[in-house]
Amino acid sequence: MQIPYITEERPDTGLTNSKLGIWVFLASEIMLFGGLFSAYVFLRIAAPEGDFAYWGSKLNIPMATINTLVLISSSMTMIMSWASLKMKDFEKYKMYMGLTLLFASIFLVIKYFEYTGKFHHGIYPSSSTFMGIYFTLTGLHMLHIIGGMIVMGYFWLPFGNKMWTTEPERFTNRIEIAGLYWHFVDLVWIFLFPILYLL
Amino acid sequence: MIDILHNLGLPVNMSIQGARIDDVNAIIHWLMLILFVGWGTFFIVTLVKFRASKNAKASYTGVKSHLSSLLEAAVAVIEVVILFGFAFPIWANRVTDVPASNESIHLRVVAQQFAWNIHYPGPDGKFGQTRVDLVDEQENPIGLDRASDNASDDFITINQLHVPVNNKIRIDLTSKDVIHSFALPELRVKQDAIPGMSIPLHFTATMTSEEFLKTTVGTSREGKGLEIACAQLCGLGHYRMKGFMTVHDDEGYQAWLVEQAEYLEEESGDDDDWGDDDW
Amino acid sequence: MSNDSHHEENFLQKYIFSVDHKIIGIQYGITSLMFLFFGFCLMMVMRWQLAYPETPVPYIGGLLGETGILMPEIYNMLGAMHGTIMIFLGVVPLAVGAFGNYIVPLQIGAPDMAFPKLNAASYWSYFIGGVIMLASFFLPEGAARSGWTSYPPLSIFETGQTAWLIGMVFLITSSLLGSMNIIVTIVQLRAPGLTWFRLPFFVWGQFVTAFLLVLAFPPLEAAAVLQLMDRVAQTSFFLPSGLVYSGAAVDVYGSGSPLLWQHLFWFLAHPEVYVLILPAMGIVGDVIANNTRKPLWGYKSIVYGSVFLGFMSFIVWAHHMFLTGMGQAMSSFFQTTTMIISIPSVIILTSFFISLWGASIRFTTPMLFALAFLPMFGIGGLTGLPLGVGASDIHLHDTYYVIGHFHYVVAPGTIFALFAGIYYWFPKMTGRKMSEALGKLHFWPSLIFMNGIFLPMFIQGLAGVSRRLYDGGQSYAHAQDVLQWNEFMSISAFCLAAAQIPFFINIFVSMFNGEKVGRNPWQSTTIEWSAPSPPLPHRNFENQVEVYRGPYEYSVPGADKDFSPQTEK
Amino acid sequence: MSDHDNGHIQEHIRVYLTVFGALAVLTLLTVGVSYLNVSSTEAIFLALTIATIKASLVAGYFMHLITEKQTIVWLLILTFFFFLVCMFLPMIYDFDHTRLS
Ligand code: HEA
Ligand code: HEA
Ligand code: CUA
Ligand SMILES: [Cu+2]
Repeated sequence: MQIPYITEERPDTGLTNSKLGIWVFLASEIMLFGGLFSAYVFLRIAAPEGDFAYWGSKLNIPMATINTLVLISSSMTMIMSWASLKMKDFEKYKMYMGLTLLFASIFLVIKYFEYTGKFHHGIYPSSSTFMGIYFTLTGLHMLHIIGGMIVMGYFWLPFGNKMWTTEPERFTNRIEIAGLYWHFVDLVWIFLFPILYLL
Repeated sequence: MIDILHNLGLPVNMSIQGARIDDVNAIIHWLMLILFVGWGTFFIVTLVKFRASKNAKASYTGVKSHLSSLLEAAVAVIEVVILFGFAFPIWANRVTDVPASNESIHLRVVAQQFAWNIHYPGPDGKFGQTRVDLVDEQENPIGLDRASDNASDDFITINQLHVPVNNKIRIDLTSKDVIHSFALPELRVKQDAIPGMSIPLHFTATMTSEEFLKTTVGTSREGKGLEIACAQLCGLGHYRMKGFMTVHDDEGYQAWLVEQAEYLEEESGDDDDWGDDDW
Repeated sequence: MSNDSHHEENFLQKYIFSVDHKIIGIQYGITSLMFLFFGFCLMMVMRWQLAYPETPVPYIGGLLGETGILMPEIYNMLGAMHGTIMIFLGVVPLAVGAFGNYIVPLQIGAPDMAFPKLNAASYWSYFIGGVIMLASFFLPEGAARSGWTSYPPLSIFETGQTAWLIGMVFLITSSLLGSMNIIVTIVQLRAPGLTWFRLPFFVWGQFVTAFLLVLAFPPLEAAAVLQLMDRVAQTSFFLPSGLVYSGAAVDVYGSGSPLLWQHLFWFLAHPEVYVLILPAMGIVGDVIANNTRKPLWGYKSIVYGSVFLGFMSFIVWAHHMFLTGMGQAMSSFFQTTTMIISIPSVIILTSFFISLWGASIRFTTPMLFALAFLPMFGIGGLTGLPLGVGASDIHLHDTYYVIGHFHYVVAPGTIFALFAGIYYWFPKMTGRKMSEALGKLHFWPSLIFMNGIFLPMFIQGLAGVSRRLYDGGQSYAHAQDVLQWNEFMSISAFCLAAAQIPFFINIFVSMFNGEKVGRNPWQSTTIEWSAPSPPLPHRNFENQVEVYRGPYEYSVPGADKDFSPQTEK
Repeated sequence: MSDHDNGHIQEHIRVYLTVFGALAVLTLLTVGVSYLNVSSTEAIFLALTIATIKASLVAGYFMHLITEKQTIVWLLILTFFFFLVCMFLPMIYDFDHTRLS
């Protein structure tokens, strides 16, 4: 007996195992960031009036805006790479996946400059509660980006995508799953951006 | 009704609030006991009656009636009664009927590892300011700013809580370092002391310490008075974070206040290092 | 995955780094039993100190310092680690990791878990977390010493907490991977014909449990990360302004809140206690149906009850925090939800009881443990009620009453159910039955001594004796009347330890010399019994199983035998 | 979705590009709005509304949620409910504690 429903969908649920698996994982991720967001609100209420806004104004909005756009673009190229596989166009897949990785790296580089900029001004997580939660949230988000890059990098490199020739269906599914994760990371940023930088 | 619990270890109650808390406690324990005995009897009867050696063939359907749903509903109803009849009102009394300063004896308690600092407002009934930078573990544990308004007559005792009987007592509870829990088992008072928060609690004692001591005659705790216990793990000295409590009659309390005021006088007399010569 | 069972696996692949759910289940089982044993040993050292304060601990005193006397800081370490180890390294891995892993795929007729590699990753993450927790005893800082609840600010000032937090992150990751796997396995890999209401109750218990773990654990992970930041990066998420610690103002930004931790912690930890009980109820349900030779009474209401229990468990957490200064609205809300959550437990328990009526009860060892579970959980659950009512909790909060309450549900409750599970499924794992005589020798003393330990706790609790006291209450006046119980409880605990010896012997003896049995020694109906014992590596069943009926078709009128397996037409 | 033909996919791609455009515009919009001089409640409301719209676009189209199977939708509804419960927690702190000061 083999484990069923790896590539084909189970008739009554209409799902493959990995599709359901990633969604359950994302559900737990929602709760992880849920816990942190609720901590953010909690701390904001507990802090003296205006404290969060004051420290928030020290962040660099233009850089973050660019980063938001970069991340959205990477989400778009990610879905295009999957669509290319659907159209059996492997070369295009390579290109779009490469672009996704590129955007992800740009995001990290910009974040690096943001962080070091803060450090140069003597601002560390311990500088204030806001800065603490800022570094924690963005740091954790960054870890998610790095995790995603490792997985996508693996599927981009030759030894990771040789499955395309043997089991194209399954490979396409894997990219879809990786994509779901990547969009989720994007989605988290969509909330992080206003609550940290704009409010 | 409470006797059964008293016999099981519930200490003598000596506060107005405590009586009602004991009532709920007794009612719930009765409910529990009845359920447990009921179910337990059923359990044992079935075990004996339906053992394989006696009843070789099991019945596929088993019990047909749905009496049990009734029973479950009954449990739910009793719980509703307990909640609305007792639990909510008692809680309301606890958190919304906190007496104002002028209609009660108002104290502050500042917990720390591993002691209870009790801050009395003095004759003016008003507390002075406290400041973190003034804290000095030896001489000024709560950082009272003697220069601030109303502070000059304040006095602080360590681990000694004195209150009058039959008076509303209000305590504003906070902590300097970690979370402690201020417990007076005989008065059914318990409240976490959380740093950064000041939480009010209130009670009215119905017995003086002396009267209480009489109730302990003949038991293992004979001769041991009332104590403040710490109920929340607060470090390695948690187990010995004990304070003492004395409930006076009114004259006794006044006398004690006068005595404290005299100490204060003496201490502020030599201002270079006050208190030094007393100990 | 490449599960063609033809290619030869070497020893390491087969027994250590296996991806077969059965091997992983057994790895989980052995590791968690060892942790349970270790947690038990820690507790015995504590109980020695409680009974005979400040006398040198016999035999192992030398490990505790020159005098052999347990010091308060070590007592606190042992307490915190006893709680942590028992819950996160003992019971959850045994109930979910071992039984969930081993039995669930078999009971739904699947060849393996849905993601075998994740499954192995889950075990190894658990293993690393466990090693970190254990290693923390040997670090210069020592182990965590602020209770398993790790309330800040204490946990931020005390040493030893960092290792605890890092260990927790690994354990949480492990649980998340494991429970994702269980959810997908149950949804996707059910054999043809196995509809939702044909699932054995054990599978339902695991299913609900997995949801609790997936959705409740992440907020604690978030909280652990925040606490880690407080400890290593000097942030002050949990530290308010104006703290003075050992004589000096604490040099942090401040403006945080200790209550934030409590909320996030109990947001996990309340669902967590149902994680401890639901798999146990599942085992009890299966064992009872099997040994009463009749279907579980009210199967559907049990299932709905447990789903409802799982759902409600997310909205009762603040009943652990009544005394943190909660106002009227919130305390009413949480008292009400707490009372509501007791109803499904009553329904489940009542159904179990009623299932006994009209039965033909076989008193096998697993059945004895399952039967004992009922009144023991009953006591534990019922004593939860006065804790759930704010007014009575004022007196009982943080006393030994609480300790008594939850030990009744976890020790003679969950632990007994897990023992039942071990005796019940041992033949499936090894092809041999455990000795009944030794089993009974294990059961009766365990039952007696468990009560000997935990019943007096209610008495001490009613007297107002606080928990986590190094000297067991010696120094407090109000404890004087009930102090004599300490020695009684400790002696019971040591006897309980002795009562585990037959169990220990039984496992080893039966593994090699037990009575050889066929596939279905208990004449059971559920699917796992149609597989060979032990089931085939990597595929479990010879052929794809098909399911024709509900889980507990015992004594069906007109059938030729008193059980009709799910896999038989 | 394995039976999509190329035409379908082409159509999807157009949708993806449109969504991408919308996301970019909304990002700029939310930054722009943050410079408006409104009260903090309004600012929070605006920022969160825009973020929610963006998030729904990503979830709905990039993650195909709008055509996703029942099981997953229910899973997410459940999760979202508990997420809200989690968000309910700061509120407890804010308005229902018998704390002074
Ligand atoms: C498996 C674990 C488990 C389970 C199932 C429960 C179940 C319940 N718990 Fe418990 N609880 C804990 C583990 C558990 N608890 C732990 C570990 C702590 C302490 C944590 C700490 O502070 O360290 C705790 C603490 C705790 C508190 C906080 C106390 C305090 O700190 O002040 C409260 C308060 O409401 C509470 C309530 C309840 C309630 C109402 C239930 C209900 O769900 C119970 C419902 C069950 C019943 C009502 C029984 C029904 C059965 C019958 C009626 C049949 C009777 C049978 C016979 C007679 C044969 N629990
Ligand atoms: C699942 C959880 C669990 C379990 C099972 C237990 C089991 C036991 N616990 Fe514990 N306990 C806690 C969870 C648990 N505990 C928690 C959370 C706390 C609070 C900590 C804190 O304050 O922070 C606590 C605290 C606690 C205290 C209070 C300490 C204090 O407040 O100062 C005491 C005191 O007596 C105690 C005693 C016991 C005893 C006698 C048992 C006995 O029932 C033990 C019985 C154990 C077994 C029967 C296991 C036997 C298994 C084997 C022998 C395996 C055999 C091995 C092989 C075959 C390989 N526990
Ligand atoms: Cu202070 Cu315990
Ligand atoms: Cu709880």
